[in-house]
Amino acid sequence: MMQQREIVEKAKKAIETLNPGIPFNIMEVCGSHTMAISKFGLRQVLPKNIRLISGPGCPVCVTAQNEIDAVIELSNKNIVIATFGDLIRVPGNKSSLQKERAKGKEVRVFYSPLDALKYAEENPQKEVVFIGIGFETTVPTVALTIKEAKERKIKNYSVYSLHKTMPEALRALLVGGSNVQGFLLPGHVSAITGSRIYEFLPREFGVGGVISGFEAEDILMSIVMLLKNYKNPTIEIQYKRVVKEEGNIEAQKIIEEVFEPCDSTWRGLGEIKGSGLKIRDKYKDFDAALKFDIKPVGDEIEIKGCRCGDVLKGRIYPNECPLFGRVCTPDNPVGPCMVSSEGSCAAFYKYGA
Amino acid sequence: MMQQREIVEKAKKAIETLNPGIPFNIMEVCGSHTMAISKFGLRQVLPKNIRLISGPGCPVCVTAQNEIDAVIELSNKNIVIATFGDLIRVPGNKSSLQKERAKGKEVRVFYSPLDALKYAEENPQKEVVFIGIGFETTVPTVALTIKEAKERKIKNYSVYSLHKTMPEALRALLVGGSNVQGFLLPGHVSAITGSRIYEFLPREFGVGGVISGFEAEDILMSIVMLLKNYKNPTIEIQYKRVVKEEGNIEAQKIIEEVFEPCDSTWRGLGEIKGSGLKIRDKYKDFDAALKFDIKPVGDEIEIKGCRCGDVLKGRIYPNECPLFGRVCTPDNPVGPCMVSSEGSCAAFYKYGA
Amino acid sequence: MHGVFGRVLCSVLQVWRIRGDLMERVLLSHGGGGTMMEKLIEEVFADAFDNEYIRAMEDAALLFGNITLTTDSFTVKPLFFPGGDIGKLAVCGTVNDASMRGAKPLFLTAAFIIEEGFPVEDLKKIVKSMAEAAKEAGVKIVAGDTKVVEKGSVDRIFINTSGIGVLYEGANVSIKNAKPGDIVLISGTIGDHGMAVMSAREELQFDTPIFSDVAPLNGLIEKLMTLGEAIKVLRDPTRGGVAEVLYEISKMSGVGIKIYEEKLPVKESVKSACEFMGIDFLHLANEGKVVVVVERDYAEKALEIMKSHEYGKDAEIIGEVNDSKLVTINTIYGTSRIVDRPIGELLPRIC
Amino acid sequence: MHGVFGRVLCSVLQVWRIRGDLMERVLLSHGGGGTMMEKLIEEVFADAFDNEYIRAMEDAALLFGNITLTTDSFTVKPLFFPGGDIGKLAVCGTVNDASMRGAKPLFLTAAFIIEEGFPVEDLKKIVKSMAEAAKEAGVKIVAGDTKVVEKGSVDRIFINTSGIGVLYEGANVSIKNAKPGDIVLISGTIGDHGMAVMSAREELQFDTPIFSDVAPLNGLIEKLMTLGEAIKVLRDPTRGGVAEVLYEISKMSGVGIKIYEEKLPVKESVKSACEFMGIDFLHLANEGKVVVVVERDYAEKALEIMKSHEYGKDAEIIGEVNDSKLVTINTIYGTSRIVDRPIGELLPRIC
Amino acid sequence: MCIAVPSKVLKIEGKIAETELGGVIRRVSIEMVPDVKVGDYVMVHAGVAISIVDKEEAEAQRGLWNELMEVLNDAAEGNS
Amino acid sequence: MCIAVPSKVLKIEGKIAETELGGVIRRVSIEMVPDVKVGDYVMVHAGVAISIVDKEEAEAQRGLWNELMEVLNDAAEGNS
Ligand code: SF4
Ligand code: SF4
Ligand SMILES: [Mg+2]
Ligand SMILES: [Mg+2]
Ligand SMILES: [Mg+2]
Ligand SMILES: [Mg+2]
Ligand SMILES: [Mg+2]
Ligand SMILES: [Mg+2]
Ligand SMILES: [Mg+2]
Ligand SMILES: [Mg+2]
Ligand SMILES: [Mg+2]
Ligand SMILES: [Mg+2]
Repeated sequence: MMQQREIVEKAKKAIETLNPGIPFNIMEVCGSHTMAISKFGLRQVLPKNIRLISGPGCPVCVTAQNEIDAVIELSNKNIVIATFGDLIRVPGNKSSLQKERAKGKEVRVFYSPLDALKYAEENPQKEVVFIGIGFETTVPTVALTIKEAKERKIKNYSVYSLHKTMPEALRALLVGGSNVQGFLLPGHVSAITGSRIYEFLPREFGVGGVISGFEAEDILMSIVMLLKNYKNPTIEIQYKRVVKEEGNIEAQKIIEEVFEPCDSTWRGLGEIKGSGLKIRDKYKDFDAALKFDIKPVGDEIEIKGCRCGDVLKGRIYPNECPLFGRVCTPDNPVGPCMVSSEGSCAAFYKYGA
Repeated sequence: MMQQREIVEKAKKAIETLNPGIPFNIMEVCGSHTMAISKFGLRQVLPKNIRLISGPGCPVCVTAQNEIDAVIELSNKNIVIATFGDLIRVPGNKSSLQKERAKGKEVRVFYSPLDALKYAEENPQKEVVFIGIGFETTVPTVALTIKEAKERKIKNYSVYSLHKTMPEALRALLVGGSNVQGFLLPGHVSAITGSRIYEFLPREFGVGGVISGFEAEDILMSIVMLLKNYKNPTIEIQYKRVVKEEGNIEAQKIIEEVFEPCDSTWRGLGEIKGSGLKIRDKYKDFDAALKFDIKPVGDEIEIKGCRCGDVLKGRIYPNECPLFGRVCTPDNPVGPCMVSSEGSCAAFYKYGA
Repeated sequence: MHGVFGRVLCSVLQVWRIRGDLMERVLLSHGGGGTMMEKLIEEVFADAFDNEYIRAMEDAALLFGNITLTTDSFTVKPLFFPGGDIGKLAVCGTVNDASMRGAKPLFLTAAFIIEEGFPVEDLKKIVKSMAEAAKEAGVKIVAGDTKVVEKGSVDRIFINTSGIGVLYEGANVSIKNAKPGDIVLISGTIGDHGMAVMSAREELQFDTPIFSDVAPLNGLIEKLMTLGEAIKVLRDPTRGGVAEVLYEISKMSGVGIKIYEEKLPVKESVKSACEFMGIDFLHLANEGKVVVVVERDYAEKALEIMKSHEYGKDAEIIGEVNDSKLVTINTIYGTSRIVDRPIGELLPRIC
Repeated sequence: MHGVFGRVLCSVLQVWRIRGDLMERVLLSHGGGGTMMEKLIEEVFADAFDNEYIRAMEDAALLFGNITLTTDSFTVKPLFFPGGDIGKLAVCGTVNDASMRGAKPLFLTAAFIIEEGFPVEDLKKIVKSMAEAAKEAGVKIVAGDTKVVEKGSVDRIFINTSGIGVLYEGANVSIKNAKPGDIVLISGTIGDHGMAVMSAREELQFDTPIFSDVAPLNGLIEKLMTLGEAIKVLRDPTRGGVAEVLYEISKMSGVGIKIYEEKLPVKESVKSACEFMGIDFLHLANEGKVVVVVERDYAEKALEIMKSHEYGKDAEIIGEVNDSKLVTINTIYGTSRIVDRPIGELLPRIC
Repeated sequence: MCIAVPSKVLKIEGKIAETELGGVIRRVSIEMVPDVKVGDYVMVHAGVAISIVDKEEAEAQRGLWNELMEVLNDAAEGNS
Repeated sequence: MCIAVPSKVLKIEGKIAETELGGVIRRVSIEMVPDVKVGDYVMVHAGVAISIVDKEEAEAQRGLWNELMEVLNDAAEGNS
């Protein structure tokens, strides 16, 4: 503990020294960072002008409502919905997987998609669809199950891909102007992708970023690094023990083999070109969207009144959203900022400012 | 009540008057008669030399063990076993439907086979097999479901026919000599068949019979009638309000349409030629035996040590069977006389002599 | 639905044994109670939990000299049946079990196991019905528990109630108290609950005008207990029916019981439904009736008290205790026979 | 697993509401407790059963001045887990709930709902384990009930236990007693039961050396109660975990609680498994632990007493009561944050 | 075997009749008793009417015991 | 998002490794880290090892704060 306090003291001193004095917003775009910041109480370490704001960092929370509706549609077809635990509370337009399970649909939670594949193999009489949710960290893991299913001829397994990728979403946040002075970039996404995908940030928008680990000292160090470089924005790696500049080449190959980019709709943000992944033609037998002819339900997914986009971009506080606390609460979330238990709106609801 | 006691008094007097003095064994061959006799305490009304003995009167109890095994075999095939409540406790060689249900097989009890047919119609994704158990009373009812299934093209319904018929079994009991001086003949079987099927009894074996109703006064009257005619054995109908000499022609037609005679094995009695019914070729799509290629399991069904045959023929008392009370008990019955709660062995076990 | 393990006579546990096999699996028995496997239950529960309270084999355990404790779990299909629902059943069942020991029920606990997806509206109806029954019985529900389990892990909802009561002054009620010469009464018509539930089952396709008798009997019992020690045995003939209760009294008191067929109060509709399905009404469950054994001299007084109460208006003297050790019935034909105990599930029969 | 409906904070009931819809169906929540729908539960149970006992919101109701009554139903998957089984759980859970009111548990009831086909061998194992736990706790199982239901109507076996205890002399333990300045202790390592059960689930495919802590705490509490009124609050952090218990104390006593991260006793293996699955160990259930609030001057003495007992050897002073009305944690980084309440099921997460 | 119960026909709809006994209603098939009329009693076995109860015979039976006793008395007198 | 946990490789069998953290064992796919050896630490996400933890970098990081402070102190001194 002495050690931890010492580091915090050092960090405080460093941040003080490097404090540019101007309002300095650092956006984290990884839910694990959001959680770590909250868990370690790191906001208390920072001077008032240095704010940590939460971006669209939870791949589950940004899943569009009509995509949830599509999954529910799937569950009506006597299909086992295999999913990560995170997804089952996320509401669609009228229901959630949790609610559908209560009505008798078969919804199974797995720790690993490989376990879902195994389940399909051991239950050949059942049709198992894994709901592919997650950013680049998770994509190769899901891709692996598709490759294996093909190799091992497991015909009752397929994936409904709702995967999203980071770079184009960051671009969408910045286009049209933002309040963000620096990014805390996701450590595990970057372990797969490497750091080069972020180079457009300083180049095109003049905003720097640091790929950070998840310990308190990692995050503090990353903040220090952002402050140090704020006049010469650049992309740096703090989390070097895990992230290489080139990323994980094997994992990238597996993604490339199975998936190709597509447009994707983000809850609260709308459609973002090239920000999704779909299963390549070669693996079309394992694409639940084709196999069961499933599409997002309804044309538009705009949530009336939801100001998530503005919250995510740091333009308004959650309580400035007309739905906040009235229609939209943690038990009954509307937008992604409330769906995620660490989202800006959820945090604001639970703890006040 | 006064009325009932009066009738009993009259019956007592009549029986006394007519008592031939010699040992006079009256066999009832209908479980409902057995039950009624016990329920009304009618044995107490009779003089010592007039004994009521129970024949193979329960169509469920005489179902062979390897037929039960065959039904269990069926239940392994993801098939819904539809059955009368009576059958589920009856043991096969290693199990019973009750035990199989406990293991997760789908065994459903119906009051009417028509309800089972309806169930099949309402659950087209399930394969429903009705276990056809029963004597002539029940046969047309089951035949009706087969006709209807064909007419209404209900393809997921079929019947496994274990039906048995009365006349040949009576013959088998008498062949080789018996202790029976008269038969209390089944009222409801006869409502279907009429009385002529029994005419071989006096003709070939010199034993008379009365088709009896099920009230105490019916049975007492029938006994009186048997005593009256014992020197000129004949077949008479006491239960005229329900039974006609010609029986129920409509019902006979339905039986004839759907079923044809076959040999059949009776628990405790062995094979009796022409004592069973199988589904005619015309309705073969509704014959579960053909549809699922089901046969009685194992060649022989002899129960080692079981003396049911002798008990049924009135040759020994139940406690003279080596299995009685030791291997064979009501909770764990071996032979039909113990399987039936009103069987001779069960009664002997529960009440002593 | 009884209080003590030893007395599983009326429980629904039965175990199948095939020729010489050891018992392997617990088997279902809807209509419960009866002959099968007292021995086995003893093997599983009685030995393990053995103590003076368990051995007493009463509907309720007697603690601290005058406090009774009892528990029952309730599962019923359908949940809502003519005359009641699982909630009313759960409150009355435990109110009655305390009463059967000669105690005034005061406090209940209520524990719910609910299937994921169960309609909240139905839950509210059940809870309301429990509250009403508790109010009628004058008991308070003082502690509870709620568990929700995965779809398919429970058939909609199960409720457990446990109850505490305090003995009435001068009460000396026990299943072991019956003596030859005592008189047996029943508080009303037999088999209403069992047949109401059975004929409400969709798959049987019967329509009957039969309503469950489910009711709290503590008011009736309180009046009866003014007769003090003259009240020897109280027992509610729930699962296993009147037949099983008579058998239990006979066994535990070491006596015989003779009942008169002509005196048994049964509704015409219940009798008819029994005939359709081949079931003995003495095996049907009752949820608002009590079998009373009373000293002979107090029998008429007891009958009068019962008849003066709403839930005892059809009460009858139905028999007497003797030393035969058998439970017998005098038929309307002037004959006599042994009363059958139920075995296994009550199922409609054709034979 | 708590005593009173109002306190469903730690129950597993939660109800889903979609935008403006009324609550329609009861939803599952494995890891239970937490934020969702206290309001709704009140709507269903609290109003209907309202009385002074329910309103007290304690683990056990207090009757006749010194007798406690409590009930809990137990469902656990798997039935047999490292360190225990459903039988041990059922006895300890109710023994502990009586203890948490400052009472000596004396008598239990046990009601079983068993699925047709359940292996008798397993039933015997469970019953044996109950008997052993009862023996260790010095309680008697005095009444019981057994129901067998159709295959598919229950997931193997559920057990309800209700329990009666008698207050220790001088006991004045209540969830409402915490005052600023009081000290908070825990009797040992956190989260062992919840994680043992979770990692025993086949579908998660984790192998851990974690054993459930399930144990009867009455021995420990009896010693602690020698401190008399200095013992202010006792609460077993079962479903909902330590976080939920702290929240309940805070709410019901109208105080704040500050705990120290560095002082929280947690096994390395539990912490690691939590990291794998993205779960907060403060949300994990414990079945042999107690959170104690004690007068500041008696804190060291209480710690000493706990440490001298087998089930308290890892006890720690983990925090103190203040007037902030919030439950906060001082992190090892010298910062402070609010302790999250669990919401819904505890499920492994990837995000 | 073969439990059958006399039940009164209340209503007929095609091949199905609504029957009643002691207030208990059951819809049964009347395919085997095509001549049945409302008001008749039928014997119901496993959901099917297997025969119409012959009212005249039912009446006749009631007197049978008396007839029998007379016959027997006569016989006894004749014998003694 | 993306919870990943450093876990020690105990055993390798083809494409699967047995990994351990604080006594917790989980079998994970090592398809994406083909160079992994027993004794290495891997980051495990959703049952798959997504990278090998670089021991040297991990060591190096420990000294970083001191380096940083020196640089900052120097800078401060240089500034003042
Ligand atoms: S309060 Fe709800 S609707 Fe409004 S911005 Fe936040 S998440 Fe979106
Ligand atoms: S005792 Fe059992 S085996 Fe022997 S004759 Fe009777 S039924 Fe058959
Ligand atoms: Mg009861
Ligand atoms: Mg009970
Ligand atoms: Mg009782
Ligand atoms: Mg009870
Ligand atoms: Mg009905
Ligand atoms: Mg508890
Ligand atoms: Mg509880
Ligand atoms: Mg508790
Ligand atoms: Mg409790
Ligand atoms: Mg494991």
